[in-house]
Amino acid sequence: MKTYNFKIKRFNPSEESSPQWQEFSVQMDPMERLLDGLIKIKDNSDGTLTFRRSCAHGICGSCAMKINGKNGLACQTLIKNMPERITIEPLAAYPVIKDLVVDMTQFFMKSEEVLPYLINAETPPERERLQSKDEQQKILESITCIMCGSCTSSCPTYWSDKEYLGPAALLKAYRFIFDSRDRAFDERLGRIIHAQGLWRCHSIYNCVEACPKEIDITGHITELKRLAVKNFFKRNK
Amino acid sequence: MIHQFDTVIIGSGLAGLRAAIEAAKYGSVAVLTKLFPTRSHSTSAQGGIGAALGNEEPDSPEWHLYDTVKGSDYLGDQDAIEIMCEDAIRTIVELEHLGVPFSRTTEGKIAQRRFGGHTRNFGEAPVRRACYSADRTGHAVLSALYEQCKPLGINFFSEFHVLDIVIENNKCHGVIALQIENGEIHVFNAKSTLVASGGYGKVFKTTSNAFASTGDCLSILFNAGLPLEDMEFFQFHPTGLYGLGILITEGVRGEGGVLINVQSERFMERYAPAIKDLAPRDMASRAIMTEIKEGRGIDGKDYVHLDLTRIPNQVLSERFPEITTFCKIYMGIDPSEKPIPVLPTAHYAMGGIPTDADGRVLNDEKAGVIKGLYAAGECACVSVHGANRLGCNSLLDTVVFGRRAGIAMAGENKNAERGNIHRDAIDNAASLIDLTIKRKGDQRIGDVRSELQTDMMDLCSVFRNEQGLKELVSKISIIEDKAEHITLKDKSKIFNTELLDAIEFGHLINLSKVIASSALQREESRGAHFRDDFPQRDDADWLKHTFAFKKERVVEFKHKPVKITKFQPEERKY
Amino acid sequence: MRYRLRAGSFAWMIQRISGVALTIYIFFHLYYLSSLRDPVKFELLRKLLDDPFVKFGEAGLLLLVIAHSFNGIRLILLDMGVPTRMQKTLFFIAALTGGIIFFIGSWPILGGIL
Amino acid sequence: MRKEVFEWFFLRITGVILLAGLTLHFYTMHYNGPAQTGPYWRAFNFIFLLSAIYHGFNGLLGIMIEYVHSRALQKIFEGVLIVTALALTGIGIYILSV
Repeated sequence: MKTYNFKIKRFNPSEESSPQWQEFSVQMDPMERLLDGLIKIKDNSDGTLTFRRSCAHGICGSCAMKINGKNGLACQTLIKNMPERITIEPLAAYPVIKDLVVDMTQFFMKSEEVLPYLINAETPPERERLQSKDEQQKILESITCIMCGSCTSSCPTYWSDKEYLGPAALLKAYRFIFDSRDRAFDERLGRIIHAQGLWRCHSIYNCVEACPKEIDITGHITELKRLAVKNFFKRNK
Repeated sequence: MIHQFDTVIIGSGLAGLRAAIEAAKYGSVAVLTKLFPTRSHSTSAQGGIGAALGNEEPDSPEWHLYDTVKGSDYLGDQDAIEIMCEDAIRTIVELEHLGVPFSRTTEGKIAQRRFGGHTRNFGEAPVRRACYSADRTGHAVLSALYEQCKPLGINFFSEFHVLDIVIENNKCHGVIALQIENGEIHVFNAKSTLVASGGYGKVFKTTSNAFASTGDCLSILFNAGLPLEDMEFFQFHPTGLYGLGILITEGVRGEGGVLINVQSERFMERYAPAIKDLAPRDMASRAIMTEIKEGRGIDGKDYVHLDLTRIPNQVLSERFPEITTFCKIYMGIDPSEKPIPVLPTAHYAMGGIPTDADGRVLNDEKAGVIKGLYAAGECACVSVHGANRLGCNSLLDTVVFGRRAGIAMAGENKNAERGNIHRDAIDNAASLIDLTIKRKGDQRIGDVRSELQTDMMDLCSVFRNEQGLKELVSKISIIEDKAEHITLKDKSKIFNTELLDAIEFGHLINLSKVIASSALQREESRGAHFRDDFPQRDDADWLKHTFAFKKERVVEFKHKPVKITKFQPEERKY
Repeated sequence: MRYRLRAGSFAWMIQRISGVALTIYIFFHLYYLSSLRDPVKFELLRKLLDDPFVKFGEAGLLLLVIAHSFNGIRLILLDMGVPTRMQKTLFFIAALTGGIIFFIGSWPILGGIL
Repeated sequence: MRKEVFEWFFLRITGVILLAGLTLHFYTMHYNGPAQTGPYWRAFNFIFLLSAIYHGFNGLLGIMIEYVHSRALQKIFEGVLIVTALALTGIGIYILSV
């Protein structure tokens, strides 16, 4: 057991005018996760500490927060890899509801703009649609997104321009545009090549560093850009 | 705020969303979830979803049926199992058409792998039946279903915590829920209501279940006088990461991983000579606990090793990227180099809200139903899993019976009146919150909750006996009293998660009591329920379902015969 | 705001600031060139160029141009498919070669006064 | 919306042209290269000028969108930037035509 100092940014906008920092010391076993620390604080010191959590092993995407300046999942951060002083803030760029809980409505709305579902009006075959391993390879990384919001929250363009689709929504677009079974290529591409879409990505790579699933988000966006350009010249021939 | 919908669905996991897609074709649908839809625990399902597609080797629904019946230790209702296994192929193809990115064979078909208890030709040898998307099958299916809900205009109410399901005169009128973000109470009047709220693994200390898996709706219905079926059967998954309970899918054993003890012996060969490490979960869990009890745990400690070093590196990284990452992150172990310490972890509730094959909730052991109330998924008990669920049958259960419930609700809605929830029910829900917030006492929620979870783990997990269960029942009763004295520090209306913890804890206590009492009354060993004092299966007296009813502060039991069609009970050997 | 200090983010800020500065410089440059039609004014501006202060300004301009160009090359390479894991390496290569070229290039400008 | 695709791509193209142009420009200015006369030089200077103005102002336009959020203001700024760019192009051509 070792003592850690959790410095947490607390804020209840309905009751306070500005965020406050509060420090807690917590006894932690080296095998424990940062999330366990937050739960200990909530259970033992301050029941008002508010954060989201569910699966506790990095697949549901609930507990994304800013940990020592870097976005990540509290349940995927092992305490033994942390310094003794840990600073925890809510994800940036989303409005705070309470403490570490942010309002992600806008974030989810962005994804909906890119028609985030497989579209194929052709009569389906009796059995599964065939998809070669190579075709699937293209989308394998993009389907692992857990919509935790870490990427979009780390994007400087999104900080200043909330109309930008953001990395998560663009990755969603990629997931369907490059799915060999999808047939809404033109429509979906049209939804991302406007001024607030692809072109607001300036290859800053913060999203790649923020992604807890280690998805090369910028790489995927770059492929979309190239596809858009290729498509532009093909159509204008 | 009052909402009017044709169908209200509680829970946005696979069962809820699959039902929503169906019901939305015929009317307005609201889906309530206390998380955000894609955060539902279905997303954690790793290994696969079963169907006798025969893409990799010959297979048939008949074999699938046999395996499931045998896996259930003959407690599963065979008519329901037959429906599930027959519908499995169509279901998987449909999911594929909806966009699920299944892993593929070299010909581009859906790939399949071996899973525990799934065999060819009635038990001969393991068969490749589990369709998968690497080791993120649940995530892949849940995402696709959620995505397909979008163009259908299904209304999502995210972060709404259900306070009550209102039943009057044998009809369900709808749901009362708390909007977590602002503490407002919302009323959902509905023609039909589907409970698809998932499992309740959080009654145990070590579990693969999410924090959200607290079984709120089962407890609400139980309190309303409805029965809960077969609650003594709780599955422990053999391979949870030691100390954490995070799951390592059975799929790894399907691809060649093996369990080994301190003597580096592949001990499953002794327990299930035919299918070895692919024995069903109840047997594998018991085998591991027996090895540990008899001193063959690793280094004298309470765990065994799961050896994945025998799986080719490429297979490991292609098909199990997620668990490879888990092992590295949480244990600091690269599974391609070193074996992983594992221990059984509370995983899946076979029992739940009794329903018929169309999801209609039964109000007694004689197949009477509640109008307008449905249940599907882990919270329901059809019962297709009987005393022990086979791996990759749970995802199948959710989508097959979720869809059927959706169709049934759409049918019933045509001639049904929309429910009308009365003022006093709403006031009751509001006062529950008020009372919980204002409660005074010296107990802290964290302490009492971990006491309950530890007791359940110690006295009601893989091995059980009369003495322990009796002790447990009285302990739960003490905990119930303590819970009356839990004080909350958070009094605010905004995102009060401490309040939710308290409400959920009440439900956990309630369910623990039902589980412990059900386990105590069943004096035999069957499937996941193993009694040291009654180690044999007793078909003469106990080939029947348990129906638990609430009677004041105790639990009362009735029983219902098992539906047997094709396969007569036999000794269960693998 | 630690995200501001990562290589990719830092490169982006440099790109932005230098880009804006260079666009503004177009005005000055065209003003200077417009004097080509007026020998008196041209001579005046030419003389101004010998001022050490202006020389430093000119070196600064070169620095902006190099920074913007080299990061620009980096971005185009990444757009053309150089994998993401190379982005930091490319940033450091760009910074290093850019620095060297600046050193060589600024010599004829600053050589006289240093 | 096609416009944005083209703009993004052309920003890269003009960037490359500018890079080549600048190298040449710098060389002739500071290492006594050839005298800048004749039709080829004139064409070079012309393309160089257009690229610089396009590249610079397109960049500014992009930055503007990210910091100005009202649609109306965006339109106004866009107009100002386009007019300025056209004016500069005119002046540039006038100077080059000496």
